[in-house]
Amino acid sequence: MSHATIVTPTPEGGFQPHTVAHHFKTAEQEFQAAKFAFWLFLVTEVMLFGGLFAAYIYYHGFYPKSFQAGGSLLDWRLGALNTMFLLTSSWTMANGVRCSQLSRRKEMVVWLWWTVVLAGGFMVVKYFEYSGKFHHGIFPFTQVWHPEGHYGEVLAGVAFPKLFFNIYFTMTGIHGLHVLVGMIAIGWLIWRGGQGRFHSGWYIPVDLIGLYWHVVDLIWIFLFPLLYLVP
Amino acid sequence: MANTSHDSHHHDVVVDHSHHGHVSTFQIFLRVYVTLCVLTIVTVAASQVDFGGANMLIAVLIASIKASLVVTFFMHLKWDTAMNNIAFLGSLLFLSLLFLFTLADFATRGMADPTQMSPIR
Amino acid sequence: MTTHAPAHEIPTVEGRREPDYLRVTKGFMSWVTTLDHKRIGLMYLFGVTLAFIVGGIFAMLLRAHLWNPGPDGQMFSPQDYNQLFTLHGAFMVFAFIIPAIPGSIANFALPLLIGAPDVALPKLNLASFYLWLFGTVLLSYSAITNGLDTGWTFYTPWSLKSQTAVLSAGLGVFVIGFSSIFTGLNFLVTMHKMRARGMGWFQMPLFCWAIYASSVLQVLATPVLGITVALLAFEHIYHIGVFDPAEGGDPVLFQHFFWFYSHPAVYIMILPGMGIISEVVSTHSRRPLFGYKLLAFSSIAIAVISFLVWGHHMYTSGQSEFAMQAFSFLTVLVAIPTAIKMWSWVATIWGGSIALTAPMLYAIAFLVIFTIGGLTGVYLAALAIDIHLHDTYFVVAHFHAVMMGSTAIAFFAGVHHWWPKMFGRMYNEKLASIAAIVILTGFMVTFLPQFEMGSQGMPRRYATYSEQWVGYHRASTVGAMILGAGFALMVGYLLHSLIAGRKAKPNEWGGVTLDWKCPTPPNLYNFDDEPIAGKLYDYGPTLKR
Amino acid sequence: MIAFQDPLGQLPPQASTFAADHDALFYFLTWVSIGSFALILGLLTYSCVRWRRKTPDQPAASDVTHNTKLEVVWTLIPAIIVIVVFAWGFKGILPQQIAPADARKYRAEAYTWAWELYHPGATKSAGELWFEVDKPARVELTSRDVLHAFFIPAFRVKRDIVPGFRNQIWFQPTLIGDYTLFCAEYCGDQHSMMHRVVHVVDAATYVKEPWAALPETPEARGEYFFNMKGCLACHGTKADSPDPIGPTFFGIYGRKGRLSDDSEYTADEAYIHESIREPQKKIVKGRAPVMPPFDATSLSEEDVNDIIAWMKTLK
Repeated sequence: MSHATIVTPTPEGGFQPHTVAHHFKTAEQEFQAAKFAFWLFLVTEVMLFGGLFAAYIYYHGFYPKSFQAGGSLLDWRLGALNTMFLLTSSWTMANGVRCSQLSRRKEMVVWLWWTVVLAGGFMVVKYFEYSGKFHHGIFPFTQVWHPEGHYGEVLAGVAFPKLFFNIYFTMTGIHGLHVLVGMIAIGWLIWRGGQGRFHSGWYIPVDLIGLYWHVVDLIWIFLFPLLYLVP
Repeated sequence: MANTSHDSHHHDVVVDHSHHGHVSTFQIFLRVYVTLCVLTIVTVAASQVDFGGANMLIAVLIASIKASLVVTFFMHLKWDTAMNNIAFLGSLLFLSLLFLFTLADFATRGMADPTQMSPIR
Repeated sequence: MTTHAPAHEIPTVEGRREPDYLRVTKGFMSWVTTLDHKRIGLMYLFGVTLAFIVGGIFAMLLRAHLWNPGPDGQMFSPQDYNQLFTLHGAFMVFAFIIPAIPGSIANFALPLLIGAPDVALPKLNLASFYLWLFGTVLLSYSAITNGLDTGWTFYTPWSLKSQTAVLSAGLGVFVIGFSSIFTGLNFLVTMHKMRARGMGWFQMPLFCWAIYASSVLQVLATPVLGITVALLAFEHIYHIGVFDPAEGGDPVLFQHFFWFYSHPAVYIMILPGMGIISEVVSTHSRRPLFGYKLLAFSSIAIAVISFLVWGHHMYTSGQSEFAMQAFSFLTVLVAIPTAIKMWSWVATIWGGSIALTAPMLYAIAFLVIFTIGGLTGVYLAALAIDIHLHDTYFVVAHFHAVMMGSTAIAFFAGVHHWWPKMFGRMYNEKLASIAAIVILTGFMVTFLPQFEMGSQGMPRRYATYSEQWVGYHRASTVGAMILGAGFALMVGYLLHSLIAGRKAKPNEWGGVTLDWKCPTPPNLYNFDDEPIAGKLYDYGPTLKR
Repeated sequence: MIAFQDPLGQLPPQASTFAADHDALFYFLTWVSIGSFALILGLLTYSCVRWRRKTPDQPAASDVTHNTKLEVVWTLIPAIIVIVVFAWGFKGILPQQIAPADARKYRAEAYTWAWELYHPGATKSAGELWFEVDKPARVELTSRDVLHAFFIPAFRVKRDIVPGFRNQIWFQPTLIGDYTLFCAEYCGDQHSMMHRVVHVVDAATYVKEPWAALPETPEARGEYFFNMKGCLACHGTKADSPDPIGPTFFGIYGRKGRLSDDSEYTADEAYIHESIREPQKKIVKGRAPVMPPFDATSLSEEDVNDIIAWMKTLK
């Protein structure tokens, strides 16, 4: 019951061969198993964020005015900029995966670099957005905005305005955490990819982290209009 | 792998050059990317117009179109196995059940008796 | 992956080509770092049994407390009693029942049943085990330091006001949740990609179908529990207001979220149990399962419908009439696939060649108790009746019939069924039969009075109670002690068999599924030769007289 | 409808108009359950006796592995039964949802771990509830802190009390007698002490407003309030009562000690009065500020004085 399957890329040099894990019969089986497993993992991500979206819509129904007031204090320009960052990074990621499938090592690394840089841009904008809110006394979960001034005016008299910001911080915070994890994972891909680890014979990690990255983008596609535009 | 010899620990080395996944073209990705950018502009533009109760619906609709483009092309689901499609679409189905039933409760509360579960504030 | 020693160094055991998985490597480290699904299964078996014992001790203490109606003359203060029932629930649900069958039995038997060398993702499998361990340690830490008195359901706002260790316990539940997700995910991939040559979907043993259905639930529902517990933690620390009415939240939303997971969770618990019963009933009656396809589909039907019924925990909460109506209708529908399963098992036994072995006795105990649990579930699904019975001992008795009397007993049926395969040794069958009968008796004595009390209106989670229920409570306490004795006896003879049990036959029960076609105990990669699946449940030679 | 008898004699008395309907379905299900259980147990026993394996290689007696007709039948029969049960149960709950317009308006405010119960028109809360027989009553339910539930088994009614929301429950008592009101939703430490007596009385008794009647002596009244307002959840009355939350009242009058700001206090009448009305104002050192306040709708000035009078007797 014991064997080893070694997968090598098409003739191009500088790549490391991959040994198929012991309990799989073929590289195809290993690939399909990993891919199916990862889709199931993405299912859990969808359900996890789905709970947050359900809470958002639930309370949007409860307190439409509060959500309107809170949403008007978020800067949709920054949100739109971040949307562009993530959309573009999604595109570069897709190209990175494509290059790994074609054993184009250097091109792949460049595309992945772009992805990380754009994700970094996203985080920088997020940083300015958050610190802008902190400046006005809107801290994650503990909010002490000044009763006078713009924030005080907008939020005066609406029911439970903190609820909107708490949901905003929870959703964008957990999403931001996913971006960070993604950046680390893509960084690892760049490192291993540079060593010639991924090629047409074996590119599972690139493919899977790519899927993950697209889901991060996917969630933001919904977060952006719901938090910044609709209220 | 049907190895019936007693010396079953001998490693049979199999070299495999197979391609597993679908390789998309650069053009498709570029076209999808441009469409996504256009849709982002559309959703921002739409948000500047007040459609009343339909605001949320329109925003979610555009977001769904964008999301399905990402899933179909960037994530290769169009060319992926049936089971991966079922898994992902299934999650959306069950998520919509969570939404549907939770919101159905909220939306229809107090229909028989308005004093039932009426908020105090 | 572990690499093999070269062939010539392998010590040969008579009649086997390879050493079995228990002996292939030695030492503590070879166990705690193993990627072998069977060893991980055994570690789970050991772990969940410990959790079961801890939860069981809590149960016996709280039953002892209820000997007197109180408040004078009781063993504990009400606060301590509240902690006891909470910890009993939390340990039994999260640390025992949810991981028990998937973690131990399915981990061990599922790859064997489908003829695979291992699960698809062995490293993830080991990670699941350690996540479970970490979560259980966190639960124990909460129990030891500050206790927990929220009830296992963590209902807000009490769980926000409680001074006990809600945070660490919540984190424990969160972590165990991820263990459960990864286990389910792993099994789904394994069944999809690792089935033996010749095994189509409808040649899969029914245990696999049951695990399949419950894995779907694990993957889809558990993340919602994760986010709910995370929000609860934020609420607890920062008062974000999502579940706290004082901050604008709606406690009913917490209930929706919680039960969106926790109702499917009861099927995560019972479905694998049903799967075990299918295998045991078939093997020990020498009959293919009656109505195989209907049984397989009924597992899937239960899984799907179970997602749509969570609102039946909330009939009295003030949710809308429309929601109640929808939830009630969907809830009664679950009874149909459940009834199908029941009849199929009975029809499988009918006309079989019935060996009243220990696993079969446990399976019969399951059938008897599950009938009670299933039928009383219909009471609770009916709106008008549930209004009266909700949050009474009737509910307590009903879900113990399903969880303890069915799932736990199915788990033990599975343990007895695969014990010879796991260890290559047999337990004392006479003692095992006695234990099965003691446990069945103990169950009836404990919980039948609780059905009575509940119908009379005795609310659950009461530290003190009215004089009129003294007799029922005392009977129930006596029953709990009988149950405790039965389980103690079981643990005793099982441990004894490891040291002094007779050597098991290669195919102790004459089973015909693939798990009985590999060596006993199995090799590291299970089979000597790649198994090829033939006709399922083919007792053929024995059928022709 | 066929009248199903109670096979096990297990339900409480039928004291409201909802009870008979509820019980009919309950008994129907009980008969169905007894029937199905007996059938399954019978089949199992018969099989195990008839086809018990006597020799190790005994084959199964039957090789039938499926029978479409049988499978359809055992799917359809439970399906029909459960759909009947659903419809019946739904029909039973509908009248509970909408209170008649002429129902008398009661109010119940739950808190950890007692009830403030207001009779129609009353501004002051009572310890127990009185209902007139055959007259519909509607109870408005609110909670000050956590989830509770209003549950009277004899009336077959139950409704959760969700903080932040107003709920209501209605029923029409039909049988004169004393019943129990329970809190059915777990609410913490003294959850099991949140029960109260519910009286169903005739019209002649009802018009006398029996809820206004209190014990004769001030000390007895003080003890009555102690029991009714949930004080006993945190305070003992004996020298050796455990006191994890609040102090025992044994010998409390005149006790001296230190407050959280290290100033001294003496538990005199003014101090105890303040501790009941505004308990958060002065916190004894080492105690948590958890006691709820009791305003004049809950305890009048005389009531507070009665409690103090009773406290003086505890030594």
